[in-house]
Amino acid sequence: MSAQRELTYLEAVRECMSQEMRVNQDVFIMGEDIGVYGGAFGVTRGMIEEFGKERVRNTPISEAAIAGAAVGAAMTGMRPIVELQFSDFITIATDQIVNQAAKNRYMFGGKGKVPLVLRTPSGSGTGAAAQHSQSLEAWMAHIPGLKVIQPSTAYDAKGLLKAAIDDDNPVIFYEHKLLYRTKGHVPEESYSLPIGKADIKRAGTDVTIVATAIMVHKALQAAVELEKEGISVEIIDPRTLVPLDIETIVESVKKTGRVVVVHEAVKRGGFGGEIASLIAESEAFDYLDAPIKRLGGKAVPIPYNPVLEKAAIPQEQDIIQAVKETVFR
Amino acid sequence: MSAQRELTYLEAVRECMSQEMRVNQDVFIMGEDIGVYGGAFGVTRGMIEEFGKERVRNTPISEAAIAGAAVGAAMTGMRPIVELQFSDFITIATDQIVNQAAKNRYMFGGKGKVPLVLRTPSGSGTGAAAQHSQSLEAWMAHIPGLKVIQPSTAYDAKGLLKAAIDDDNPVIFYEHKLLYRTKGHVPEESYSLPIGKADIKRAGTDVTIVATAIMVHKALQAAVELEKEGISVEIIDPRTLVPLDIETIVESVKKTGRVVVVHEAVKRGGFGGEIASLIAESEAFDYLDAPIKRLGGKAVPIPYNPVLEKAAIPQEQDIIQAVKETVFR
Amino acid sequence: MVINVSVPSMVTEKKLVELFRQMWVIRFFDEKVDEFFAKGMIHGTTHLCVGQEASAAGAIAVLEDRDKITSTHRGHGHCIAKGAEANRMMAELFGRVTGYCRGKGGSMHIADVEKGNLGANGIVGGGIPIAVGSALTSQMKQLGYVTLCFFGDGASNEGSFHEAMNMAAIWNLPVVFICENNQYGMSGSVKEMVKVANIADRAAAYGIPGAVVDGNDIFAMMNVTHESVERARRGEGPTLIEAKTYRWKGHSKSDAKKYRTREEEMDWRNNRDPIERMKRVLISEGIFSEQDAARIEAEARAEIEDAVKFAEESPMPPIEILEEDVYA
Amino acid sequence: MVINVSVPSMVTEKKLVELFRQMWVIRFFDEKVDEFFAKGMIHGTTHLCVGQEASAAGAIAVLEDRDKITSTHRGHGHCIAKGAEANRMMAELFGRVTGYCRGKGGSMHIADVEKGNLGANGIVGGGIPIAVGSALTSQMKQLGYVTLCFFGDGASNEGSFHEAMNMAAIWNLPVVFICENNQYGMSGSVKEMVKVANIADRAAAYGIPGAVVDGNDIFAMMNVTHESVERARRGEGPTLIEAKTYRWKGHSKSDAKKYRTREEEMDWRNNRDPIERMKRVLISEGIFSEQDAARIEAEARAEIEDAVKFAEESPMPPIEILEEDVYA
Ligand SMILES: Cc1ncc(C[n+]2csc(CCOP(=O)(O)OP(=O)(O)O)c2C)c(N)n1
Ligand SMILES: Cc1ncc(C[n+]2csc(CCOP(=O)(O)OP(=O)(O)O)c2C)c(N)n1
Ligand SMILES: [Mg+2]
Ligand SMILES: [Mg+2]
Repeated sequence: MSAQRELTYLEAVRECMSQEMRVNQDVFIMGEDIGVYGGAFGVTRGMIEEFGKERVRNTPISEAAIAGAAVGAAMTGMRPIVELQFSDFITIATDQIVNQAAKNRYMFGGKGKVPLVLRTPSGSGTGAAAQHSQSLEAWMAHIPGLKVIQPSTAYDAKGLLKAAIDDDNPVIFYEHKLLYRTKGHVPEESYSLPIGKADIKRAGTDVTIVATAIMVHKALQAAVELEKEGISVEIIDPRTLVPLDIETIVESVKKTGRVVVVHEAVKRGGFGGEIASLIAESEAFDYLDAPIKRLGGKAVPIPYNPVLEKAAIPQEQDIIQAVKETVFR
Repeated sequence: MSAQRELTYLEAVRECMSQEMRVNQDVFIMGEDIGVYGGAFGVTRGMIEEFGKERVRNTPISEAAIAGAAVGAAMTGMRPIVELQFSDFITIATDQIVNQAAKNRYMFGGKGKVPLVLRTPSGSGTGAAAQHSQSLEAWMAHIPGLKVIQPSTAYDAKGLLKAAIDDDNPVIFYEHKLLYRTKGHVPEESYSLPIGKADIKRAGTDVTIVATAIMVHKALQAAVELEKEGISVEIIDPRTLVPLDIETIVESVKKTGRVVVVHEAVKRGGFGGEIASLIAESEAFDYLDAPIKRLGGKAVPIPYNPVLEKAAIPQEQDIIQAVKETVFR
Repeated sequence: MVINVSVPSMVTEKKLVELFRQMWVIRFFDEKVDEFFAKGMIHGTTHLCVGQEASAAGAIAVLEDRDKITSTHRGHGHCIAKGAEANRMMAELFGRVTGYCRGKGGSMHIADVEKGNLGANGIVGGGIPIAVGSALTSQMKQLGYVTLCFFGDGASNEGSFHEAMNMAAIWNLPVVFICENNQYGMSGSVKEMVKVANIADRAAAYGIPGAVVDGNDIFAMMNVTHESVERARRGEGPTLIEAKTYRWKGHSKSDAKKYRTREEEMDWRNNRDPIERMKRVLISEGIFSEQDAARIEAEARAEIEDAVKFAEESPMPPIEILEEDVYA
Repeated sequence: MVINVSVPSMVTEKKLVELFRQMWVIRFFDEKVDEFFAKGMIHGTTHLCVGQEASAAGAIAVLEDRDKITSTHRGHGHCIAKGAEANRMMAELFGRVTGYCRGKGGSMHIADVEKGNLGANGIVGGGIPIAVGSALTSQMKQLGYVTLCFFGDGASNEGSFHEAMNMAAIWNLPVVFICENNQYGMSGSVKEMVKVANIADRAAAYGIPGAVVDGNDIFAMMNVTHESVERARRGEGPTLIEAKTYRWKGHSKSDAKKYRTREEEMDWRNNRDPIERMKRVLISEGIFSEQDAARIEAEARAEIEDAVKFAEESPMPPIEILEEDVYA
């Protein structure tokens, strides 16, 4: 039964790229080791065999040039997908993404467009330590001209990646390393999910959790535990940070009166502050029965040791505790 | 009378550097055009004449190497000050600042230290357009291992820069272009202001404005207008974003019950979200008589035309209006 | 440096006269801008290419319309040479809605995408990888166009230069890199900031040809660029051309020029003025007369006066456009 | 490649024997790590330098204690050669608090600041500008030390390489760049990713000497590094050395090695093993016997077994240290 068809998150990303590349010659992918190696996480495995090395283009280890070449190609009619091996390496491509891709069209008074997708794995949990485990999506979300996507499921990944490829603007597409192997229902046919529409991953009445990426799954687990204690949790996954579907969040908070915002990124300066503030500025403010709670990573670089690594970011227990503090205030 | 001694913000920065360089041979400054040219804004003018070209070191146009060389020099016993010509160019030095300087000590388990100061002008208002006018301090404030300073007056600039130079950690020191020519009282002798201590720039009772950098001045102007209408404004200048003196802010909000947070940086994902959220999470929450208001830049690259440029960021009138909305809610 | 008097065979006499006129347009444009900045009439900053007209005009002269360029902060010359209208450029500097960027870009961001100018760039070295991407499109879609990538001597010390050159080299892309070595990157003398005699020597690090050319000799510029462009068009990959030239004015609007001598400036002005040199050649080759030259100069000057008028009479952008153009 | 049998004169026989032992320690260390990763006993990832022992050991052998190095993600060899203890390194990979980084860094971040190892680096090319900064300290404070900067062939395509090389060149800094060209940057063959025959050819772009050396010949490594280090110490500036070598193992813990052939691997293993080559020379030069060699090998193996024991018996870091060490 096709409704039962399951893919991993990683396969969903690959399937989307392959389907788009079959129908649109302008779409191609470039990045380090995406050819026979299949990419550091295996996302592009098998693609060079189907599409050849022109369209699955192995690059030198030159992140600034990779991003910049994608900008130039996008401006002149291609629709490049860049695979940036780890999202931490955006630190080498920052100028091209932030000063060029994001601003070109505006600086040029509305001329030209930069339809590029930068796909990149983020997050901790693999023991890769401080320079390979960051969650810097808040940076990109701060930049006018970029769109920012963070899918949490295979289904969302496929549909949102198609939307990103179809979009005429630069889109930063964060894939979470620990989600790559997670499975979910994914239709075979190509489909698109709207950029800017949050998803209610679980309906509930007592408290709203706004969670992104892997935190969606930790929140779902927490919700099961909390339900046993009679707390009904609604979980909202914004899916896209820019544009952000604040309406769906506000509606939920008006209903529940309590909210916990959780992400893996360092809490200080993380996008949770934006979400929390938007809620506080919205009509939901008057419905709040408890202060808005934020959970995020500790203010430390991600350590190597697995116990420390886990402790650096919110876990299921932290979410449970935060919800209880919010509910039993 | 020495208490009357006035310097511009720019002179205060220069005086601090010169005084520190006189007493400490390990301190030196490197950057583009800081020699006979005196730096793009004239901050280092005259310094090469006093200290020579070894210690006022003109670099090639190589921001990654400048930052990286500063990291290496700092790790081995120097105390470099980097002048990054425009803060937008941090996009080329991001890896060295964020992945190296900020994380070295932690990754190495507490060994080594990176006492460097990166001084850089930020903000709009000079007509330099989208790639030379950004306010990206929220990025740096999100990174554990960095300290982030944003002085708004000549007095603060001198004292905080000394603290930054004396600090054993990498410090990002944002200077606002439009403040360079503003004057204020600055003692001649060397002095240090604590990193992590907010300053109450104006005392008041009805509403708290938390403002940074140039917004401190716009808020002060707004306060004068508001006073005429009987609204007493307290203005808090955090001065340092990391570490942030949230206590002083919370105390003020508990007193006034109303708060407006204002910065020049794009509102979406700006550090105002962090400040607003911290207030909402604090004991001040129960004292709030109105939702926390944030003002920040519009979600656009900074345009060239001066009218548009001004409209892209909060102005005195916007602050007045926001305060009134908060007070007369 | 000697004047290369070999007049390129690939252009008509008419085109040569047109190029002469273009150089004057470039010069008058920038001198006018200089004047306005000195008077505080223009907001922001600008970087003038007075003295460097030949490298822009000469290199771009050999392109086809479909070919593309990427430009720099010092980009007015490139822009005019690639076919932009002086009036819309001037309007942009005046921040008017009729400007190339609707007043949103200013001097550092003028682009003329339709004409194949992918934009000036406020980031030193920022345009180099973009040119590589444009060349990639040409190669992948087999469009046959070549991308000319301008940057300065100072930019050749940016990492983006290195990464982009290598990428273009290994992929054999149809891009021609033109380093306009005007001896300084802001205040940094190339002698101090680079330890090789020529920036073009860096081509050796990428396995591509490098060529040094007198950038104030428009004929030499045309010849060497033509050769490199045709090479690229034939699929033989990139070339790095270094055009030795000089900027007469300061780096940007305020520059005391302490890092160089007035004598050096005078030497370049008096002995290597690219316009004067072209004029002498065209006259000695019998292509036009001294009077023709004077008339053309006057026409160019008038064109700039018209541009100023156009700019001054153009409306300011309405405030509503502030939030437009962020997304396509 | 021929074996360079000129045994360097600047080292004693005792030191040569010690270096032989050191190469075995490096190899056994990495083979052990490989085994643990294969068994899933170690968290994270690692990059093994098996087959590349001579470039690390040989280059560092000619340094003085006060000299410094910057290393890479493939840094265990550099670390051991610069005097780190195998047990504290192994403990680090086990994530133990007794490790060099208290378990916070892991394989990619081992540093030994006291011994002058400024750290491995998870960012390709990230250490190159840092080495330049370290050299700047030496020059400014007239400390007389030299910094050896290791990086791979792949890293030579990063902008940081370019910017740092140029800066070191123009400032004449006491730094020696050693590119360990092991033929691949992850899956990218240097033949595909670079269009010049030798990475060392890139030295020409900076006006500094470049040298190609057989990186699997420890004697050649010592000789060329010695010369470059002494040159740097004399204040004559940087050198770029390219050590041609090969990594026997995959890039990191999971690598199907589809981008190269088993024959190529076997050729390097069987015909250019740096340890085997050194052994043959030391025996033929009468420095030790076959039996001595076997004994040393066994000792090195035992040292690693001890290191494993030390690591296994070491405590995990207490959770309280999570928030320590962020700021000095
Ligand atoms: C990344 C970056 N660094 C520094 C600057 C400031 N800046 C603008 S132009 C310039 C000099 C550029 O020199 P060069 O490349 O030789 O071009 P020229 O100005 O001589 O035409 C500098 C330092 C910048 N805009 N971008
Ligand atoms: C900036 C950056 N880009 C990419 C990577 C992923 N990566 C790690 S090692 C490596 C290959 C490096 O090749 P090379 O410099 O030749 O060193 P080798 O691994 O061969 O020793 C890559 C691509 C990284 N860690 N950092
Ligand atoms: Mg120049
Ligand atoms: Mg390699």
